[in-house]
Order: sequence, then C-alpha cells, then structure tokens
Amino acid sequence: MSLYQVQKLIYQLNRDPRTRQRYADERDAVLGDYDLTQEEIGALAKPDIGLLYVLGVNGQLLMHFAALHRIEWTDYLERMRQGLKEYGPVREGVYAATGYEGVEAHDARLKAERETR
Amino acid sequence: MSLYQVQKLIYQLNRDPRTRQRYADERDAVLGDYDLTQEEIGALAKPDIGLLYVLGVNGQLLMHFAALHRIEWTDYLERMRQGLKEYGPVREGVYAATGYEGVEAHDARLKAERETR
Amino acid sequence: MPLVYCGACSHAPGITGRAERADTQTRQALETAFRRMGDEMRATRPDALVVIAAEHFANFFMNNMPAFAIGMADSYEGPIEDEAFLRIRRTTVPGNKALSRRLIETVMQTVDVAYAEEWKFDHGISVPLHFLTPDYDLPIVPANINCQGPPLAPLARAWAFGEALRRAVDAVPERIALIGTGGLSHWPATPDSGKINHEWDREFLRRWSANDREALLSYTDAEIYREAGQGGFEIRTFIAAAAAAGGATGRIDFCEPVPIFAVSCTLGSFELPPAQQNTPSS
Amino acid sequence: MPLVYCGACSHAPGITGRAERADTQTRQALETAFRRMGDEMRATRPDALVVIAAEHFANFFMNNMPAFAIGMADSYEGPIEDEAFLRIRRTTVPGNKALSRRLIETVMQTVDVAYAEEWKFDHGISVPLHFLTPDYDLPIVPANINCQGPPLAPLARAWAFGEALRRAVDAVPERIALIGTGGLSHWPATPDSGKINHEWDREFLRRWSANDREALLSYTDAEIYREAGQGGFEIRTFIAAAAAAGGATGRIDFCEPVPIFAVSCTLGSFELPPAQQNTPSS
Ligand SMILES: [Fe+3]
Ligand SMILES: [Fe+3]
Repeated sequence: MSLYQVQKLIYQLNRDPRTRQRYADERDAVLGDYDLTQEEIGALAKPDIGLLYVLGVNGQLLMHFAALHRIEWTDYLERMRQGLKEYGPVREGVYAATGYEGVEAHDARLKAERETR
Repeated sequence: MSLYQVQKLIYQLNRDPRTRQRYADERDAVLGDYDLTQEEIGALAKPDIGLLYVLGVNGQLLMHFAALHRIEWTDYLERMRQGLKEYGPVREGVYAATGYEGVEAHDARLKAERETR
Repeated sequence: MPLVYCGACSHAPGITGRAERADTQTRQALETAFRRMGDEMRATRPDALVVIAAEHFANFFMNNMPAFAIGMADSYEGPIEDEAFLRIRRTTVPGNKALSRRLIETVMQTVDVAYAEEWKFDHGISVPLHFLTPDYDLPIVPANINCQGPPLAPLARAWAFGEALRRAVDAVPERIALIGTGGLSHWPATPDSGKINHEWDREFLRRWSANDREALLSYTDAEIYREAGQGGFEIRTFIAAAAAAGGATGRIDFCEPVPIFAVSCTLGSFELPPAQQNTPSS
Repeated sequence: MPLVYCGACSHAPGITGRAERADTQTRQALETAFRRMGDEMRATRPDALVVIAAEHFANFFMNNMPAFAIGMADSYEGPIEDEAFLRIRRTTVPGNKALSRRLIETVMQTVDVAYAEEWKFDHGISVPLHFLTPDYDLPIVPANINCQGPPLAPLARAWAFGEALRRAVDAVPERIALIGTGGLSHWPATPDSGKINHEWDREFLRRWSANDREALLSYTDAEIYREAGQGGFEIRTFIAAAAAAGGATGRIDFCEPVPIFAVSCTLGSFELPPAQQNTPSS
C-alpha cells in the first residue's frame, strides 16, 4: 500500500542531487523519511530491482534508479525478468510484462522481412 | 527578476521542516541554492519584511516567513507599511497596498453603524 | 447518489488564530452559526465531504500550479501552519482514495483536474473542519482552485469545475456533501488587512443566493481586484459550489464584516430538493 | 499569426543513448530524417517552438499530477538524465516567459492547464531538440500531457488541448512552430522493451495522416494498453498535434520499427496551407 512512497523516494533520487548525496551518505535516514514496509525497505536498500518491478514501480522511475546503482540496461531488463520468476507477476500499476520474443529475435525477423521485400 | 526564486525559497521554508533546519544551521548555503540578487539575499537574511513585500512576495508566503522569525502579526503589518515608506510601492504581483483606514477605525465605525441600526 | 448537502463558508485564519481580538458577541454568533452549519451538514448523513478550497501555497506553487486539483489519498494532514499561529491542533484527517479516484475520473471527462496523492491542509480547509467536523470523523475529498498565483482560470471554468464535481458526485453510490470555502472581498496579509467591501460582498451573495450563473460569471478579474482585492479571487470557490448546487437557490446564514478576521465572515447553503437528500438515485 | 509548422516525432531515449546498437543503415536514415524535419521546421522562420511532450517524472509526480501543463520561464535545463546514459550534453535552452504567459491565458479559457515557472527537460524533449534545434537557438515553450500516471485525461481532452493551443498560437503576433512528441505502441522500461505492434502503429498513423478526429478519438485506454502497451498512452501527444493542425492532413516522413530503440521511430508533419506559413494573420 505504500507504493506511492517507494515511487516518491525514487522520484526524488532521480531529480534531486542533494537527495542522492544524502542517500549515499546516510541511506537509512533517507529511507526513514518515507512511510515504507520492511519488504520495500529491503528492496530499495539491496537494491532488488526485480522485487521493485513486481511491487509496481513505474519503469520510467525504476530504470533511473537502476542506473544510479550502475546497473547497465541489459542487466536492468534481466533483473526484472528474474523478479517475475522469483516473486510472480507485477502487483500494481501499468508496467506489467506481457511477453516478448526479445530484441535479437525481433531484429532478426525484421531483417528477414526487409530482405524478402 | 528572481522573485520566483525568492518565493520558492520561502515556500520551501514554510512547508518543509528539513529546509527550516538547514536554514537555521547554514543559512548561506541554503541561500546559495537559489538564483538570487544581492538585494534579495539581503532582504531574506536580515529579514527585511518591508523590502520583501515591496519586491512582490505574495503575502500568503510572507506572513509565514515573518512568523518563522517570531514577528508577531501586528508587527508584520507595520513592517510592510514601513517598507512602502522606505522603498516605494510594490513592484510586482497582486499584493499591492491600496489604502485602508485601519482595523481600529473600521471596528469603531462598524460598531457605530450597528448601534444606529 | 445525488448530492446531499451543498454550502459555502469563510476560512480566514484569524477566525481561530486571532479569535479573542474580535468583538465577543460577533465571534460567538459566528461560531454558533458555524456549528449549526456542521450539524445541518452532518444531519444529511454524508459518507464523505468534498471541500472546494483555495489554498495558500501549502501544496501548490508556481513550479506546477494546477488550475484545479483533487486529493486522492486515504488520509491527509493539517493544518500545515504553526499550531500556535492558527490555534488548531495538527491532526490526521481521513480521506477515501478509491472514492476520490472515481470522482476524479468523471471530473476529467470535462475539466482537466490535477490529482494529488498527498495534501497538507492549510487554514483554507482546517478552519472550516475545526467547526464543521470537530471530531475529524468524516472522510474528506479536498479540491482546490488556484486563486493565488495568476494566471488564474476564468470564472466560467470554476463554474465548469463545480458542474463536473456535481456530475461525478451524482454518479457514485455514496452520499456526498460539498462545501466551497473562500473569502469574498479582502486584502489579506497586506498592510490593508481588515479592509472589507461589504457592499460588494452583499451584492455578490445576492447573485450567489439566486444562483444566477450569468451574474456570477460577469465579474472580470480586473474588477474583482479593484473592488474586492486579491483575496476576492477566492469567490471562485463560492461559484463552483453554486454550480454544484445545480440551479438550487441559496440561503445566507451569516454575513458580518469582521476587520480583525479580514473578511465578511460568511456562511450559506443551498436548498437542495428534499428528494436529493433522502432517496437513492435512479 | 497562424501556426507556421506542425509535426510530430518519436523521443525514445535509445535513439541517442543506445544509438550504436541499432542497424547502421536504419539509424542513419532516422537521423537524416530527423535533421530534415529540423531544416523544414526552421525554414518556416519560427520565433518559438511549442513542444507537446509526455514527460517521464522529471517534473510531475503523483503528488500533483496535472493532466496538461505549459512551461512559463525564460530558460529551461535539460536533459535531467545522466549525460552518459542519454549521450546528450546538459545545457540551458532558451524559453520565452512572456509569450508562454500569453499562450497559457488563452489556453485557460477552455483547457485547465497547469503552468510551470521551471521545467527540467527529460529525453521526451531533449532527444527531439538534439536533432531539430541542435544549436538550441530557438525559444521553446514546453507543454506536457500526463501519459504516465493514471488516471489520465481522456483522448478527447488531449484533442481539446491541441485545439486550445492552436487558438492561442493564432492569437499572438509571433510565428510559432509546434511538434508533438511521443511513442506509438511500446512497452518501455519493462522486460518487454523492444516489443512493437507495427501494424497498430501503421493504422494509427493512417488515422493521424488523414487527421480523422473521430477515428483518432475512438481508441479506449483499455484497448491502447492491450494493443500498444503503457507506452501507447503517449499517442495523446500525436493527437494534440493533429488537433493543433486544424484539419490539415499529414505526411509520414519516416516510420520504422527499431527494437533496440523500443518503438517504431516515427516522424511526420502536417501540410499547413501555404498562406499560413507566409502571411501575417488578419
Ligand atoms: Fe483564503
Ligand atoms: Fe516517452
């Protein structure tokens, strides 16, 4: 029920250099400013990108939170997939997974289509 | 031209206990976070309520900034009047002074009207 | 189901914060009228109270100033002001996020309202609630009209907002009460604080009681600013309440100029058809 | 005077941030098309460019989420994202506060837009500007439609926003260009990033090129979500641009699915009557 609070913290981190600095210096104090469950605190602190994704954090917030932790794009996508396996489907919001062949397969298919055109 | 920045700082102070704490602890650093002229910095730091009023700070922001500095209501009104004498009319915004007989005279007049009703 | 109560009232911070500086008789009459309004409103057995307010930089600033906003949370905090300044204890007020969301979705069909998943009440809501729901036991849906930072939405859009809220309220199964809260003519927090154009207020309330849409919307902001001060921009909340009343006429229960409170303290309500108060909608 | 240019384009962060991971030929064709669009737009000698964007929590959050917003500042900063992530240098982009205010005041007559005296551009504006105005020498008026955090305004209101912007633009003496920028079908920042419903995109663009209001507004959000993903909500920006084009038909200059950029990269523009491009309004 405190997804709003999780997202607000990530929003502030993404937007505000001072919050980022405080998060680096005294993470627990920053986490304490928000009304979070233990599961949420754990997911943020680790960070468990897969769990945050399943909790319903909007991808437009989450991808920058991942980047803040130097998690590269492909790794970010992979961690969300792992989250789905570990914790089940996305519980809230509109960023649910719907199934996809993957960029490489998709690229190959498009290329084949172009060649037969 | 940085009235927006002056008002934003006051808005944050009014709203956010952490900003108030920082303002108490390291005022110059907080002032440095905003894009302010020397006149504005001086008016905020003193604080010169009269000048802030003349610069155009919205009264709904300014009255709480005055209260933060333990300036009592009647004193707050008086400082704005002094500001008008010292710096001339309000330069921006919609909180200009338009002339008023004063609460005491007004009260006395209303009382007289009630008695003759 | 149809709106069960619709009214409007003042919210000046002086009413609580500088209470003892007003004439005792006037003050007691005002507080009695406020409590009677609360009794009447609660007698309609509302499930929630929509408050159309005009806040003063507690939540909304010129970095992102919505013309209209509606809260969407299960609780709110207020007042944001210093408790000693306002003399109202800070507390948590119940909301109803799911109800808010249903109302917002209907309002959005015609009025482009911002939604807010948090909201700190300032005196604009806390002063009315202090008298109307002193136990803070009725869920509140806060709504806001920007009356502070120009450019402001035109009066016709404030009317549209009231109409949209009424359509939204009528579409939910809950019993909903609604109040608008704002000042009429006043020059608050300026050196002219206390100045009141009581004649102007009376004429405004004449139009309001008659629910005369055309006359209410005929004011220009330039005229309001000249005759009723920057505080007069808050008539938008009264206008939205009149629109929500859907043509019903109003009754002025109290209207006295109180200089130390900086406004004509005003309480009024609309005579909704009894059917709307007691029977479920078709 | 009447709008001098009206178009729409993609803004996916991958276009700059993951540029080298796309097929070289496709990438070069896209960049060429983007630059050509910039040349065409600048050839209309605009005094300012209105960008109808769909930002991604750079400025607006659920604490106060406006359905529609317009910037009102003399300069803006962007991109807010890590420069290495987006591979666009952070810079100050000129605005025009006075022009913004005049536009906002007209828009407010019919659409309840929030105004914003500061605004940090994210990839939603910074990627288009990187190609269209690489010298950042054209004043920008940023506008936003909430496409991220439901409840979202209905498509009909996005259309109303485009119409209101057009009325506002036509009412000022300046020469104004306008672009909408958003993705069509896409599932960005999810494990399905790269998924594209190209058939759906083509059908949408058919309706868009025809400026077929009824067909454009016939989508429901449930249908968009199912067929085009949460990223598809951004078609609101294309729809507002179509409304601003005032009935003119459009031309698709580029439309290729690029999985690593997560969208069908799309560029299009409306054929405004030449009179509107060259003569002052009556
Ligand atoms: Fe007020
Ligand atoms: Fe986007």
